[in-house]
Parts: sequence; C-alpha cells; structure tokens
Amino acid sequence: MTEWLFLIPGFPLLGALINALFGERLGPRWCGRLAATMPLLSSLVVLAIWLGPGAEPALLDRLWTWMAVGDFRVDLTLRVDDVTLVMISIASFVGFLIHLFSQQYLRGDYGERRYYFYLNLFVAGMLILTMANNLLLLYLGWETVGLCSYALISHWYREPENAWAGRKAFVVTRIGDTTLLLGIFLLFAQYHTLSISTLLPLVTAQPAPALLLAASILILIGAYAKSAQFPFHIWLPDSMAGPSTVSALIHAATMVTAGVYLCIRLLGLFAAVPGMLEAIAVLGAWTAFFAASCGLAQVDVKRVLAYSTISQLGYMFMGVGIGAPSLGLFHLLVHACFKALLFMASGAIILIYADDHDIRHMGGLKYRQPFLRWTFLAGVFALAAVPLISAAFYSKDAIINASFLVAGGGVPYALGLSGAVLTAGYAFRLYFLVFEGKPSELEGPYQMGWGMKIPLALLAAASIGIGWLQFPPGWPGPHLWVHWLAPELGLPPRPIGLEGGLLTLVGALATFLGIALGYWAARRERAGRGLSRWRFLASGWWIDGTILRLFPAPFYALGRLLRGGVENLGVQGLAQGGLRDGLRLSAYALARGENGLASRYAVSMIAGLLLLLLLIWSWPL
Amino acid sequence: MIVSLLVLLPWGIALWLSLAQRSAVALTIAGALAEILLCIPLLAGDPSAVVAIHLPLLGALWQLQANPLADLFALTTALLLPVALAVQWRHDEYLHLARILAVLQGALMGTFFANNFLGFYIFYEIVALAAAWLILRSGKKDRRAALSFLLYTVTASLFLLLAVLPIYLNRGNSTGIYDFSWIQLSGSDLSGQIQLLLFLGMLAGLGVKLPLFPLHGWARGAYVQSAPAAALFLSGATVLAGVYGLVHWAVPLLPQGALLFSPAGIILAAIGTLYGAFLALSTSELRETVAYSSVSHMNLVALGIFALQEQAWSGALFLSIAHAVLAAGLFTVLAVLEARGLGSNWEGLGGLFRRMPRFGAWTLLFFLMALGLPGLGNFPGEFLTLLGSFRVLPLWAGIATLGMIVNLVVFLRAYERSMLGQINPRLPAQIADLAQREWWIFLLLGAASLYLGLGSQTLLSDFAQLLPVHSPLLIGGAHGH
Amino acid sequence: MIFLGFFLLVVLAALLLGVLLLRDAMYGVVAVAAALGILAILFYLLGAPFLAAMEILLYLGAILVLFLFTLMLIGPEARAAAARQSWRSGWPLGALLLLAFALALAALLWQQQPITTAIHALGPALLGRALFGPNLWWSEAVAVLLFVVIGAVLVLHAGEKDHD
Amino acid sequence: MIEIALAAAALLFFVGLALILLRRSLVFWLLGAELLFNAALLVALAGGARWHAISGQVLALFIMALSGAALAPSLALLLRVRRELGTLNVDGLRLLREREKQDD
Repeated sequence: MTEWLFLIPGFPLLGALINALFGERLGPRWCGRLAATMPLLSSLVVLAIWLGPGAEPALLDRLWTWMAVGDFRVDLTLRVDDVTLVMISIASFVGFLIHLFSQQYLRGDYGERRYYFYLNLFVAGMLILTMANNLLLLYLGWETVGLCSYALISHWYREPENAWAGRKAFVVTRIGDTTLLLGIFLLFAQYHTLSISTLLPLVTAQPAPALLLAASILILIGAYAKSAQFPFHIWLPDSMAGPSTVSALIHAATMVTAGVYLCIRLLGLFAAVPGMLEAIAVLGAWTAFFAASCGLAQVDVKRVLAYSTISQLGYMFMGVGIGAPSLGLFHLLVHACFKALLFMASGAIILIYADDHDIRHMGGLKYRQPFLRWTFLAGVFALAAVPLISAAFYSKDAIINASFLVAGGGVPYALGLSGAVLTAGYAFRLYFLVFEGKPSELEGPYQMGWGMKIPLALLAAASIGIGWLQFPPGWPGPHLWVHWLAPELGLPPRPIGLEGGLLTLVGALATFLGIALGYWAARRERAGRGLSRWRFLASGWWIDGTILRLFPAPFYALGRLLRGGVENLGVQGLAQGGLRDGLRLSAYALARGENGLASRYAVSMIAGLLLLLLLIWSWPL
Repeated sequence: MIVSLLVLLPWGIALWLSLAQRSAVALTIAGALAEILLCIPLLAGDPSAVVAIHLPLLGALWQLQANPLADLFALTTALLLPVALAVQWRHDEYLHLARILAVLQGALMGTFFANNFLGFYIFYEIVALAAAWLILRSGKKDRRAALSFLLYTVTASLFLLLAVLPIYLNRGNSTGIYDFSWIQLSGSDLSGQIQLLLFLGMLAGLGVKLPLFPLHGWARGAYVQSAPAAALFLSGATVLAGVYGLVHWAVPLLPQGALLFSPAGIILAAIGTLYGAFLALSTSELRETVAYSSVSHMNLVALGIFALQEQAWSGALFLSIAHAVLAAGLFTVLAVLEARGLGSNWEGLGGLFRRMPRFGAWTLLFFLMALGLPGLGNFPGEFLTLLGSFRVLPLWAGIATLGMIVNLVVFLRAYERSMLGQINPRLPAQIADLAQREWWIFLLLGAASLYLGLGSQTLLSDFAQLLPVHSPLLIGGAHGH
Repeated sequence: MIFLGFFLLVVLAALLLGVLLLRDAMYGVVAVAAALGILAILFYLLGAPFLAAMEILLYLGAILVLFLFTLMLIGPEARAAAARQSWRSGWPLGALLLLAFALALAALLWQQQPITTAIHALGPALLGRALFGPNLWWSEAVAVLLFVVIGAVLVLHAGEKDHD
Repeated sequence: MIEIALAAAALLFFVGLALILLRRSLVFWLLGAELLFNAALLVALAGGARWHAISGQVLALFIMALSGAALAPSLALLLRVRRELGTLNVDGLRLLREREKQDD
C-alpha cells in the first residue's frame, strides 16, 4: 500500500501536466473533465486507505532525495497518519466536488483551461503540503498552493483590481512564508534535521528555550499569514476577486486551513515553549470575534463569507491553543464542508443576479430557487451552529466549551462566545437578505445542472450530519472522532455532567440570540439603515487601510531612494563617472606629453626605466 | 586534449566566420553542439592535463586541466550558447553575434580549465574584451555601456593580478620554484592580515564580474543595452567566470584571508542581495528589472561563497548554475518581446496575456523561478545558501532572506504590468503568440528548471565530491557544522 | 693587466667623449668604431675570444660599415645641415647624467671587497655547445628574426622606390 | 679586471644615454643605441667571466644579433626619413601620420 501513496498528489499533478502540455489540443471541455477526474482518482486512493490498512501506524512512502549536503538532508517522503488522512480526504474529495461544480459554473469562461490547470496543481500542492514529513517539503506544498491562490484570485486578470488582489494575497502570505523559512533555519541550526517525526522528540529531549521561542513565533507568523489570522487577514477579503469555486476550495476548505494544520503538526514544538499555546488560544479567539464583527457589516456576499472564514479559522486556532487540537481538526473538517457549500452556493447566487455581489440588491430567492435555498440554509445552520441539527454545534461549540475548562481560558471563552453570537448574526443576516423578503427584479433565470446540484447536496448533507460523529461527552450517540485521534493528538478537556450541560445551553442560547440579531440586522439593512453604514465595521476596523497606508509606501519609497540616491548618484554617477572621468583626465594629461617629440619620449622612457630599476632594487625580498 | 579543443574549437569557428562569412548558422550551431558533446567525456572524468607554452619563471601558460567544478560550469556555458544562438536566430546581427559569442565561449572555457594563474588571467581578460565587444556591437550598440563594462572589468582585474603577484613571490621564495600554477600558488604561508589584503584585491577583480554589490555599476548598461541574446550569455555564462575565480582561485589561494573576510563578505553580499532586489522594484522597464534581479541573485551566490560553509557553498554553486537557466529564460522572454517590436518599457506593455497566452504562461514560469518558488530551479540554491550562511551569521543571512519578499513583489508587479490588466492601447492590433522555435526554447529551459528544482540531488551529489578540492577550509570545517 | 685595463678605459673614455662632442656624424662613426676596437680587446681580456672576434667582425665589419654607407647615401650637405643643429640646450640633463655616472662609478670602486675571480678563457667550442644545446630554440628564434629583418628592410626599400 | 669592464660598461651606458638625450641628429641617436647595446654586452660578459659561465657569452651573442637586427631597419628608416622629410633632426619627426599629399 505505502508505495502507492505518491499517487495521491500524483494524479492531480499529472492532470496539471497534461493540461499544460496538451491542453490546447484537448479543448476546454475535455480539460475540465480530465481535471475533475484526477482528484476523484486521488480520493479513491484515500478511500482505499480508509477501507484498507488505515493510517495507524503512519504510512510512509519515500520517493527520492531532494537535497543532501553534509548533515543537511531532505527526502521527498510522504507520510500519512490519522491527522493527515483527514486533511487529504478533505483536499481530494472536496476538491473533486468543486471540480465537478466548476464544469457548469465556469463553462465558456475565457480562462477555463488555465483555471483547471491551477486547480489541479493546487490540489496536488495541498496534498503534498499535508502529506509532507519534512518541513521543507511542506514548504514546497505551502508555496505551491500560494502560487495557485495567486493565479486563481487573479483569474479574471483583465480587471487590474483582480490582479492586484492576487498579488496582495501572495505578498502577505509570502511574508509569512519567509518567516516560516527563517523558523526552519533556526530549527535546523539547532537540531540538524527538518523531518517532523525526528524533530519533535528532539525538541522535547533537548529544549533550547530562547531559540524555540523565536522559532515558534516565526513559524506561527507563517501559519497566521496563510490562515489569514489577525492582523494578516487583510488579504482574504480581497481574494474574493477570484471565482467563487476558488474561494470555496482555496480560501475556505483547504489552503487557509494549512496554518491550522501546521500548528497541529508542530504542536510539540509550541507546547515546549511556555505560554505559547495560551497566546495562540487568545489570538485565535480574538480573531474569531473580530472577524465575526466585521462580517456583520459587509454588503458583498462573498466578503461576508470571507470574514466568516477568518473567524472560523480563529476558532480552529483557539481549539489548538486550548489543547484540543482534535476538536480544532474536527471543526476544520466541518468548516470545509459547510464553507465550500456556502461559497459555491454564493457563486450560483452571483450568477443569478448577473454578477452583482451586493446583498442589498437581492431578496426572495427562495421562491425561484428552492434547491439553492435549502442547501444554502443547511450551510447557514452549520455556520451559525444551530443546536443538534448542524455539524458546527458539535465542533465549534465544543471548542468554546472546552476553553472554559482550561486554566486562563476565561478570555478565549468570552471572546469565543460573543463571536458565536455575531456569527449566527451575520449568517442569518445573509440568509434573510438573500432568500427572504420580496423577490428582487435583478434576479435572472438560471438552471443549475446536476453537476452543480450533486456537490451542493452532498456538502449540505455533510454540513448537517457530519457532526454526529462526535457527540458531546456524556450524551448518547457515537464518540468516534476524539478517541480515534487520541493516539495522535491526545484527549482534549471536555466539560461533562451538569457543567457540560450548562455550557451547551449557553452556547445554544448564543446561537438563538445571534439569529435574532441577524433578523434585526437584515431588517435594518432593508430599510437602508443597516450596520453596513458603520464604516468602522464595514472597513474591518480600519485595519486593512491602516496597514496599506503604513507598509507598502515606505517599501516603494526605499526602492526609489536607493535607485535615485544610491544607484544613479552614487554607483552610476560617482563611482562609474568618477572612474571614467578620472581615466579621461589622466589620459588628457598624458596625451599632452605625447607631442610627437621623439626626444621627449626618450627622456620619459629613460625616466621610467630608472623608476623600474629603483623599484626592483628596493623590493623587499 | 579535450579541454584544449573546447577552447580552440569556438575560436576556430570565430576565425572561420570572420574570414569566410558563409554558412554561419549551420556552422555555429554545429560547433555549439560539438562543444556540448565534448563536455560529456569530461563529466565522466578526464584528468589529463595539457601543458604547453612553457615559460621559465612563469610556468606553462597553456596549462589546461579538467576538474569537476570546471566541467559543470563548462557544460552550463556550452548549453547556454545554443540557446543564445537560437534566440538570435536569423536576425541581421546573427553573424556578428555568433562570432563574438564563439570567442567569448572559448575564453570562458579557458578560464574554467586554466591551471596556471597567468593563463587564467589572460583568458579572463579576453572574456572581458569579448564581452565589451559584444555589448558594443549588439542591441543598441551603446558605447557608454561597453566602455563602462570594460573600465570596470579591466581596472578591477589589475587588482587581481597585483594581488596574486605577492603570493607568487612568496611561494617562489619559500620553495625556489617560480611558477604560476594552481598547485604551486596554493598553500602560501602569508600572515592572515596580508592574506586579507590580497583577498580583497582578488575579490575586486573577480567580484566585478559577478557583479558584487558596490562593483555592479556596469550591469544595468550591459544587460539593458545589448541584444537579449548577448545579455543572456553575459548574465548566464560570463558571471560564472567570476564565481569560478572566487571558488577555484581566491579562496583556496588565500584561505586565511577568506576566513577573515567572511563576516564582512556576508554582510556586503546580504546588502547587495537586498539592494539589487529593491532596485529591481523601481525600474522604468522590464529589462532593468531583469538586470537588477540578476545582480541580486549573484550577490546571493557571493553570500554563499563568503559563508565558507558546506551547505552555503553547495547552494551558491547550485544557484549559479540555476541562475544561468533563469537568465536564459528571462532574456528569452525579453527577446520574444523585442522580436515583436515591443519595447520593454512599462508604458508600452500591459494586458499582453490576452494576446499571447502561451508566452504569458512561460513568462510566469520564469518569473516564479526568479522569485524562488520551491520546485523550480532557483529554490534549492537559494535555500541552501541562506541555510548555510544562517548557521554562520544568522542576523545577516536572515536579512538576506527578506530579499525573497522583495523579489516576490518585484516579479509579481512586473507580471502585472506587462501581462495582466487591460490591453495597452499602444500595443499593435496583431501580435503573434510564440512561434514553434520559441516555444521549444521555453520548454527546454522550463524542463531544466523543473529538473533542477526537484532533482536537485543529482547536481548536489557532484558538489559533495568537488568541494574539498576547492576549499581545504571546508574540510577543516571553518564554519563547519 | 690592471694597467692595461686602465689604459684601455682611458682611451675608451677619450674616444666616447669625442663621439659626444664631434659635430660631424662621419667623425662620430669613426670614433665609435675605434671604441669598439678597444672593447674587442676588453672582451678578449674577459676570457671571451670568440666574442672579441665577433665584435670586430660584426660590429666593426658589418654594423659600423652600414652606418658609413648610410651616411654616404645621405650625402654631405645633409650631414652638414645636421651638424649645424647638433645639440639641444640640455645641459641640466647632461649634468644629471654626469652625476649619475659619478655615482655609479663610486658605487663600483668603493666596494668592500674587490672581485678577485681569476678569469679563464671560455672558448668557441664551449659556446657552440651552449648555443646548439640548451639554447637551441632561442638560436633558431634569433635566426628567424634576422631573416624577418631582411624582409623588413626590403619592404621599407620597396616603398621608397615607387615614391620617387 | 671585472671592475674595469663594469666601469667601461657604465661609461658606455651613460655616453649612450647622453647621445640620445642631448644630440639632435638621428645618426647620433642610433650610435647611442649601439653604445647602450655594447654596455649590456659588456655586463653580460663580465658576469660570465665572474662565474665562469658560458651563458654570459651566449647572452652577449644574442644581444649582438638583436642589435644588428634592430639597426638594419633603423638605418633603412633613417634613409626614408631623410627622403620624405628632408631632415635628420629628431625634433622634426613629430608628425606621426602621413603628410597631406603635396604635388612637389
């Protein structure tokens, strides 16, 4: 079995390659079909692992040595354990559904072939990222998905804003990538290995506090930039310039969760630094709260979902931080399902409204698109964590409740709970504005084919039902998830008994409070007095604008300064000009001696000869 | 014997082209391919040395011997020449360019294989002259650029010669054998301070070719004003002479000096890396961006060399070979633009992707390579260089690492300005996408880049054997593990 | 022997002074020829009989005769014209040279230890073996050079002819 | 004896220099050059005598041959100069390019 692991990223990679080399001959339709087949094949291989040996003990597939110099060695080794298995299942299967959805969604677009190339490449990159046993190989996948994110955000490159948004996303995440690289340097300098499975025992065996602190901060910045955590979240709302399917796959289900995944993988590293996990929890909860508050004031349907993604990722980090990584991973899975659903549905909505993203122009969609309405509603339920009948109730609320038990968990709990209220608020505000009320006259006719309906239906079912894998402790019903992951991630703190019941009740109340808030917000919005008029919230607490004002300008100014000041004046002017003019002047001076008088030549020749003699005579040898 | 042929064959071709001026295309291509074939037995290992023109007190001037690093660099150079010729295919300047390129290539082979310092120096000067000639006679035929290149290199290489003379005299006095051969010059017992001084002198001569940070003044003119094919060869192959000189001559001859200079060198090169990247950021045209990014990359190579550390050295050598592929790719991009009559000025570009999607895709590939995307050719070199030097001087290596961010902005912006967005109304209505020949060049270079990026070990394992030859320091573990 | 040496030196000095001061080139050439004769004796005394013979044969017999031919080709009126503007006003330079000569002589004579090597004659056989043994390539190179010189002179002469 | 030879060489050398530096006539310049050659010759011979080495004579012979080789074209040039420029004055040779064609 293990020697077939390379097929998992190999299929999409092959698809991308075929597409790049022969795509022109295949034509866009067949490119699309080919591209969709590849993640399906990958997910079949993953399914074979689920059904076959499982991933315990971890499966290893060593391909070849990438680089080896002295004590530095990086093998291309793929590793699948239970955590990885979850991730590759999401990446391949959700990836496949989104490919399938794209067949109709993107038909006739001007960059179809390019789209499928990058989508396949992205799936391959994501699979490599998750299956990497080595930090550098992980970095390879990390950057590949970053590239695909860039290329797909600026997919509709003819609008300069889209290209700009793509660049913004790439640059912000690249800042994180660079710090991640520095963290890798630090770790290697200390432990002489980059293999995760060798590194983590070493970290516990030979702790180096200062270095580990620096390394974990650097790596965490990388994770935050990738996962759009405060204050690196600024790229995600703008990334909505890409097609909705891209937002579904990359900016909701998979790539942005890479940071969370990295934190789960390197939990041993963070745990070795005192106070680090607590900081992660607080920052995660803060991001969850902050982004949810921003989501409440957005008018672009996709920006609502983008802020929602940031917020949900915050919950995942919070889960990791409070020592419940298995719950974080659970929420990652749940979120992948419902957010992919919501994004794809919003893509359909946007098509129906003829590329209008503004939810204030929408309304009453439930009459003409009942299927869309019910699937969307399933996603909204999951996002708002409606008790019992939504998956997030079992994942997100579990994280919030677990944080209550942890020492110093008060702040995360409070932030998380208020975030949950806001979450339900913006989720239902979105739903009410789009689907309820009077039908908008902007609505156009649009028929979803099976290729679009099947993914939506599957994901809607998952958004409702997948939570039943893991009921709260003490409840009747299966408790598969946490115990299954316990060998990898340990058992998280879970509230049980009366305390657990009370916390669950509070969480449920928060959701209902949020639904009420959403209803209220939607009504005010209809009346034209909505929260979107509150610039502070709508602009995301002015953070994006502030950062854009603070950082790029000095950056470019430095470039101009170096060019104008140092290069043009100094290097080109002084150094080069000085050299040239110095030579020219001395040439003139010498040329004055070259007057054609042979006798003077004789004199200077003899003088030179004497000088040479003197030099030889006085040479200290 | 083969090594002599490697030098003489291109020179013979150049001579033939000057005299006969016939069948230039077939002959040059055949010659270029023959050079590649000649390189292959070298890689298999051909240690025989050719010794001729023996002069008393100086040693044999024509003393050519293969060594693993030289073989790799020679092969890289040999592979670049057909690319440069193919890029320039059937342009008016072809004959001219082919002739000078042949001279340049022969001289480069000479610098790689010369086992006698005077021989190396003479070849090195021929390289400088031929390169200046190339700038003067190709592209915009800019005299200032050619002059500036010539001034920089010739002035600087005087220092190189002056710095080696004391080593020669010192060795001659202590052994009684006055000879400029490598084996005779290495192992001098000069004191560290003097070695440092001499190392600086050699660095001036060799660093200017890289070009190292404060000595890079010629680069803009040379890369921007000459024809793309010429700039391709200059930035891809000619710089190798500088790298080779540092690795094969400067460091082994003056190990103590190199060690003393190491921290300053790392700082200098780190500054240079960032400096080049920042300059590439604010340019008025695409060619300038490419030129400065090349400067930035070569400073990174220098960083790796100065670190005197195993991984950094491997990385630097790897990067210098990868940089050849990168330069070929980027300048081919420029050549394609030029062949369609498009300038490289930003004002004349924009939205090209819509007209030339194939071209746009390949351009993106090479831009990605330039910004150090893992999986493509530049990354292993950059990574190893930075990793290795990080273990020596973490702060400055870390600062150099930030150059990756700048590089990203540089190339994404360049891509955005040239390829994406609205079609520039100044563009002609009809622009042909890549021709078959251009597509093949890109495909080969792209495949090379991917191979370097993913199969890096095939090259790196070669370095493992050759490193001890070139730096006794690395065995002693100057900055070892 | 030493006395003979000093005598030769004095005669040489007188002859060279003559070359320096004589106006007419013809006299100058003759004086140089005489000086070369003295030199030939010196060579002999230095143990180089073959070179002494060559000095007479080559320098006196060939080179200086070439000078004389040239002077005759130039003609008397040109010689006279040249003689009229014989020296430039270079007396500081002359004084400097004289000073340098004095210094060199002083450095030579006031040595701590005189050179007391006995001089053996090294004959032509030895020279021939040296010339055609280790120095064969140099000898050949010089031969080629002399051959080239003939060509050079011919070229110079050819150019002269079609000018007339 | 060797000192005397060296002294003679110094004499020859300085007189040769003086001829070149002080005289105006090309003929005397060439004579000066010959004296310089002879000075070198003498030193080579003296060195050979001092160390009983034949190489001094070899060197002297080469110098002799070279001086002859240098002189022959020089004299030919001198004749041409005389014919073209009508003078043997060194200071008259300052035009290093061809004179404009004149009809005379």
